[in-house]
Amino acid sequence: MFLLIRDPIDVRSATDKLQRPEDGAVVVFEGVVRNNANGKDVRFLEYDAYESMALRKIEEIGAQAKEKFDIRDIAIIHRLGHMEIGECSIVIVVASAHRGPAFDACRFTIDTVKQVVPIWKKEFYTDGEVWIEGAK
Amino acid sequence: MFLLIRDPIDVRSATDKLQRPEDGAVVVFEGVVRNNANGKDVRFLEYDAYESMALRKIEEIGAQAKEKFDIRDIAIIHRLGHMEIGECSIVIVVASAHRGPAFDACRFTIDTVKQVVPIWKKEFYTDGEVWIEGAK
Amino acid sequence: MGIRVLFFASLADATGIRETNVEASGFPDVGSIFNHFAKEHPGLENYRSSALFALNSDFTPPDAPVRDGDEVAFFPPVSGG
Amino acid sequence: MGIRVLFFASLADATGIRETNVEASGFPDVGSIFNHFAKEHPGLENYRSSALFALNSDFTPPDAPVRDGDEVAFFPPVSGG
Repeated sequence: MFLLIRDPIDVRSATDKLQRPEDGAVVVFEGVVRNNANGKDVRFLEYDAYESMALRKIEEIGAQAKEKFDIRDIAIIHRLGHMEIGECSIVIVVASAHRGPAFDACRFTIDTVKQVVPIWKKEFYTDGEVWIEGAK
Repeated sequence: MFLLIRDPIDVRSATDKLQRPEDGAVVVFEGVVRNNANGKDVRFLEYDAYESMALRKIEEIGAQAKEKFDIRDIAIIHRLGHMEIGECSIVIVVASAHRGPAFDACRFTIDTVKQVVPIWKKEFYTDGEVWIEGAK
Repeated sequence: MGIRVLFFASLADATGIRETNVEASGFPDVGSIFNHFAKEHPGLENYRSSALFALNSDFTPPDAPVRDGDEVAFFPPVSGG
Repeated sequence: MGIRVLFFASLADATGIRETNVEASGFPDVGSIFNHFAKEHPGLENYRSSALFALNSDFTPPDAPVRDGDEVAFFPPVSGG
């Protein structure tokens, strides 16, 4: 399941949809909007994307994760648009028989998403706004 | 939040309770009952525990995770008793500003729980039942 | 008061005991309590090399001294999570 | 048909353009399209060294040839997730 959406991400629903009776481990990563960055108070965020390429890259990363690690399935859901503090911008769910590959695949996936998926975050502070460029 | 419970674990509620505005990453591990083990069909599981010591060890592991890794908070919830295929036996939630320590702490925690917390799993097959001894 | 003795999982099955009490006198250490139950329940011998011992909710070596009011537990390698 | 040209994030701000079209003739490669817009919008020069180029939804070097019907995109290092 690879999605770009504009509404809040329903993490539980994503997990429930992915999980199968043969899975023994589910690892979930949630990237959430935090209230500070680079020493500034963040009021909210906006995510913009080159949507067609972003979805394609997300699908490629998902396929790579399944090839590199012994996992059964993976979901990558990235939200776009306006997000408040505490809201989830990305959710990655990995399901597998055992936990090791699930952790490895989940981490590989978020690291790679942050390197190659054409999505940009704009941070809105009390005194201005800034496009964030480059991954952390 | 460190709990031993007998009812189904509400993962979303645990995550919502843990998360704070300063968190940028939430990593969740869910251990789920899978339908096979050692080449046998599993019908259901039962988890037994030395409850007072198990809770104490879980609290110790949580404190260690917070000391070893740069995370803000951690929840460890282990369910005991009868569990059906697909149900969650353990949930670990880690919240932190950045993802690296959250992944590391989550993995450390589940690995350590499986080594030192006095809880035992009994697998029920179509043709018998077996106490599982030792961690995987 | 005595010493509270607990068995778990396969060790509870081997002894038929989940929880019992012994008099503190005559038991210098945790291991001597295990030996006592292994004599009464020979099946327990099968678990001697793998069993874990706990004293007052912490792992302990067999030679740890016990006294009145302590809680001692014997159990197999853990498999939770 | 022409070539569809997209700018994102700070590069869209620098050009004031999100999406436009150019005639394919006169543009041998992706880099030549960037140069064309950098001449019209000098602010784009600031992003020349860091900008990423995409051709038909895949990363591309500037010397990749373009032809009628292609989609070209220019954007800063990504910061999603």
